[in-house]
Amino acid sequence: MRTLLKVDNVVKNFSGLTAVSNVSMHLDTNELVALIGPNGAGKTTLFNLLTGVIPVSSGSIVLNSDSGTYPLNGKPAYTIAKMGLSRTFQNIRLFKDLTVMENVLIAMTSKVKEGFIPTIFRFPSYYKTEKQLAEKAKQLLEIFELENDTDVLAKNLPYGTQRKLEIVRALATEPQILFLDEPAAGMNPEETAELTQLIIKVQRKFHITILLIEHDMSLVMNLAQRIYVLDHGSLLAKGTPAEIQSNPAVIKAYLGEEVD
Amino acid sequence: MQTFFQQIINGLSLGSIYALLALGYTMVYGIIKLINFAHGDIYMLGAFWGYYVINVWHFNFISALLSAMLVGAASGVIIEYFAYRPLRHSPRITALITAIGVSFLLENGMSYLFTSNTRDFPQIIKQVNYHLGGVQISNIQILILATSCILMILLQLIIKKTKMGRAMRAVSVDADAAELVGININWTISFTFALGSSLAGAAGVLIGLYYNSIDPLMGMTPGIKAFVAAVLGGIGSVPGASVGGFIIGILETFVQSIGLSAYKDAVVYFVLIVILLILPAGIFGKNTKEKV
Amino acid sequence: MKANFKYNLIWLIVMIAGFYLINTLILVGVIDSFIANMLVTIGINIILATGLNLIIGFAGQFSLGHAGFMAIGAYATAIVTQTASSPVGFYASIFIGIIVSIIAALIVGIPTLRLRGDYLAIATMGASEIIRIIINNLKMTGGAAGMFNIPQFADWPTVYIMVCLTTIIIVNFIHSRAGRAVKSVREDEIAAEAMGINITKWKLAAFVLGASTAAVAGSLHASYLQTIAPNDFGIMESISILIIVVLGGVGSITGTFVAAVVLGVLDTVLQNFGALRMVIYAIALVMIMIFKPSGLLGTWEFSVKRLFSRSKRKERVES
Amino acid sequence: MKKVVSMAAIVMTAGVFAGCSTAKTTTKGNQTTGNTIKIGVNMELSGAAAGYGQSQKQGIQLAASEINKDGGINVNGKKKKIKLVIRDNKTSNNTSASVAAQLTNNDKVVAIVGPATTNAGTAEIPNITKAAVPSVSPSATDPAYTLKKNGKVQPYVFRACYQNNFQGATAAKFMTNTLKAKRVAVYADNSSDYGTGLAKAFKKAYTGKVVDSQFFTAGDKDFNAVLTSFKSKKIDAIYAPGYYTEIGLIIKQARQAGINVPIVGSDGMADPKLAQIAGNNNASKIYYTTPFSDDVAKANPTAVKFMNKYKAKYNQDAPTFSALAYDSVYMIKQAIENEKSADSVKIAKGLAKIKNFDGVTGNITMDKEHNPEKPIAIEELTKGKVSESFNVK
Repeated sequence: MRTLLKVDNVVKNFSGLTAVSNVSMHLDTNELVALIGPNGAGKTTLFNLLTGVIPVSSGSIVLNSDSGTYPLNGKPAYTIAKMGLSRTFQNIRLFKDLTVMENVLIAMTSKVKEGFIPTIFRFPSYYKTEKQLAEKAKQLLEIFELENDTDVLAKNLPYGTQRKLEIVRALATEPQILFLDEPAAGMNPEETAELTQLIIKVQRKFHITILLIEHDMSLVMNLAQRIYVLDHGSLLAKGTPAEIQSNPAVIKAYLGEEVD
Repeated sequence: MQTFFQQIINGLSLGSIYALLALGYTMVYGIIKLINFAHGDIYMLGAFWGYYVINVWHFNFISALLSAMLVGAASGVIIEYFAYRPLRHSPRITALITAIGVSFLLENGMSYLFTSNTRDFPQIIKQVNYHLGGVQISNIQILILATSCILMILLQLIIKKTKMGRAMRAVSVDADAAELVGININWTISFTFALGSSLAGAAGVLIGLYYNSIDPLMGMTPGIKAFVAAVLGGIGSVPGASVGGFIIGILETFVQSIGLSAYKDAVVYFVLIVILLILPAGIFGKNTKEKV
Repeated sequence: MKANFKYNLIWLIVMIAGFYLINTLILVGVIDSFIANMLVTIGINIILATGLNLIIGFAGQFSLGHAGFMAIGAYATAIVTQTASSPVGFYASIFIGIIVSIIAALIVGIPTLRLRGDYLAIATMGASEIIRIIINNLKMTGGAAGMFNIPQFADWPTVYIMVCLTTIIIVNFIHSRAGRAVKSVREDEIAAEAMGINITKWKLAAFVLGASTAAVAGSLHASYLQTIAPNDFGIMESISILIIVVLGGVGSITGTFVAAVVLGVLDTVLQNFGALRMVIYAIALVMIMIFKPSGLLGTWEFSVKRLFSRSKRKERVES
Repeated sequence: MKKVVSMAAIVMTAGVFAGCSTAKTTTKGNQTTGNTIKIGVNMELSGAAAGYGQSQKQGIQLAASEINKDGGINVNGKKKKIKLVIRDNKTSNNTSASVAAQLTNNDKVVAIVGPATTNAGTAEIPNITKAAVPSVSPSATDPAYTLKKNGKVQPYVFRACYQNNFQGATAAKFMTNTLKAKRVAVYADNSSDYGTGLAKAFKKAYTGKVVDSQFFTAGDKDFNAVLTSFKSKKIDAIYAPGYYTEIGLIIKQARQAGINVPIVGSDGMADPKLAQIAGNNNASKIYYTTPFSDDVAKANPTAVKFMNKYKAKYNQDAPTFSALAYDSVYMIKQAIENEKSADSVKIAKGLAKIKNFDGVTGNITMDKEHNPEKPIAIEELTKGKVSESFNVK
């Protein structure tokens, strides 16, 4: 176990408004961490900062991967994705008019090198790589029981399945860290339970670190090894589920008002 | 120095013409996000209407102007009803092609009916030149400049102060939500077209009078320039259209006055691109960032 | 592997059969030089429109500057074959046209492809007009008079082969890793970036590829027609290419073929209507758009593979 | 694998068109059979040059109806009527080539009148040459229009108008000799070869000082910026080659800006609409080179006849474009009658040999380069009316 991602004093200002202030956190290898907090606490903004969708105002984000140490702040989103940070989106962002298979294949784009000429003139090497990619995609889809829907357009999938496909797509980039933004949003208790099992399965199978934002406390408490609590853009508390559940500040600011 | 001020006047009067046309583009774009390619041709219709009523029915200037505005408004509403309304829920690029088709139809239909000859517009207002310290300005230039400014203020008032204006703004932000709160979308869009197209009708008479030459293809070049002006100012914004018009007018004049007349359009497009790179939604346009 | 070979072979046979069909029809006199002229125009329009469809339909970037890149190809051929008047010179000129248009596409594309929707359209239109105005004022290009007496090296077989070649390139590009990346940019830029797609790079790739095929079309146009002038490459030319793309269906290469043929034939037939031709053309355009808002074929693609198997993976397209 | 296939495709197709490929039929031109002579019209009836095309069409139709009223063209003792096949080329080079192919192949015309512009005209040449059908353009002015790349004359290409060098040089001489202008500004239309070609020819021949040289584009309406900059440059005259649509506005705006120096132009201005657009009061000290002056007309019964008939038929004064187009039809008639044959190849030969042809635009002799040699005159407008004509030698 070592620190994979180190976040130090990250700040984000939106024209005078501080959305995230001085957040420091760390993610270790093979860890499943949850990020919770009331609506508008800045959770998704923090995700966007970590994955490079928006730049940080100040602070540092450093990745300690097997191959070395890389600062991530200031890097464009696609570079960060290539370095092994992948994510899903709160308001599902699939490639709606493309098939399930294409959605997964696109995430593998940066993993293969294929020259222009062999592609255009269909050299045998082109067919070989395409076949390998398709097989790999199929394996991933099988884990989520989506292997029979490969030619369905993403927009025609049921809502829960779309969420699953987003996770498959994120996994296809071969991430070291997977960021899940409210994966259970809009799901019923059975679906949530199924998803919980899937997430555990994925983490074990791929040996990856997962950070998830979730409002469903049953899911968070079942899954997470550690929890960060965000409120008004700054860290309110951190610790094991048991510690968080008994933290008076958290209960006051968050659980006390929000629990069903 | 005199030359310099004279060129400023030249630029302003050319700019006011672009601004007048750009207002109509920007209104229609603001509400249904359509580049109404036929706008320049409604301007042409207005000019031809003025030509005929003055020559045949001996209208005076005011009645020619007002009737041309009515004709412009009517043709705008008719075009919207038949050509754009069926496509309101289609891809925007489809509506754009339809607008181009309508523009072709008006240009070539008018050429077919009235030949493509250039005609001289009846000079019902005698041109008088005023000299102010060596700088010269004509009464028609002042008229056009004043009309553009008045119409711009009037439009702004309609959009900001009236109930219809509120409806227009609501539809432009979210048509479905506007319908839910009881706004008649069809009526609002028709009204917008009527308003925008009546401006084009008025421009037809004013510009016909100023330049004294009209033909069925007269809407093409200024139409594209005016659209560029609207984009430059931030399409959808009324002050933006005016400012864009004046910028292009002054820029064109400036480029020609320093002897680069062969490249005047190239310079205009170059400046447009540079401004868009700095302000991707034009000068007054809101650059909406997508929420993640 | 074997199946792929079969499909490619079928396409090859279709292409060669098409060639012999046209050749036979010319030999027996069904296709006279008037119809041959129409076919060549259609062929050149197909090259232009498939390239633009790649940019608009697949990469989702609304470009209105296609005529500018066509102009570059046309002038490259006109200028080069003026001194090197041989087939070698002609093919070299096509190559030079492609290189210059790629450079121009990079200069135009790198800054402007950040813009969205209509703003991009206007910026590319402006860029294309700048190219045209520069050509209009250069001595080397003959200014407004244009260039004529260009030696003819592009006859219909050349155009036919070029149509096949550019279509193969574009369709194979679309149905590959590159094509998927480009389509992901069209669908959702933010999600694409989060999946490791460098959106600027792929937008540019599509833009540059489209521009270079436009240059090829320009070269063929110049050499076949033997005369070019800056006014051939104005805003209206860009618009008429756009019309083919939208009429056929944005995102359907098959549709582009159908629309180019339909419009080409329509335009030729209307030649019999004298001054009314453009009026009828305009009415037809508006009518088709109102009754077929997503184009003649929508996003449907013809696929040999689908004919043979039930698998819906799309393969190459009709040529 | 596909590489092999596509290579094979290229090799095979290349083989095909290197081998037999297309059958190139060498036609001997179109023959006239029956009692009508088919003359094609490849004209700009829509698009940017539609206004000029329209005028030319009227001239052509007037000529044809006149000839037919007299019984037709005398072909070796037999009178045959003209049948016009009028087609629109949209002011597009591409379409002009297509129209030429249709006229020569499908309509089997024996001669073509048109197109109006040099660009559309050059686009037509390959197809008419292949079909061996002559074409007379009423207004294609580029000096190289009738020439091949090697400088030899195109066998089937003729024109009825002056070429640019002649007109530009005439204007230059007139500036120096008659107007005594020492400092001149040039303001030319650069959207076609016409304006740029004339400006170039003028600058080459003019011996005084060209103070400034600026350009406008067809469709422009506002010329104040350039005119204001001319104003401060102490010029004696302006040379403005272009068409009446824009030059009319330039005159108007120049006079209103207080520029009262002579404005000299070319035959593109010679249209009654010029004074209407400029306003009669502004149209003074306006000069233009033209084959079709009032002076010439008075001494030329053909022209008087033409002008009266034109006015009767179309209810307007005849513009130069109509006159040139009218002459084009009569030149074809002359060629047919001289050669006693209405076959296209013969007509081409006849056109090349035209000598002392009595046309509306003067007494025409075709030179070796298929340019008509005819007298040129310069007309002066005062208050919108022609007040004087000058002969320039």
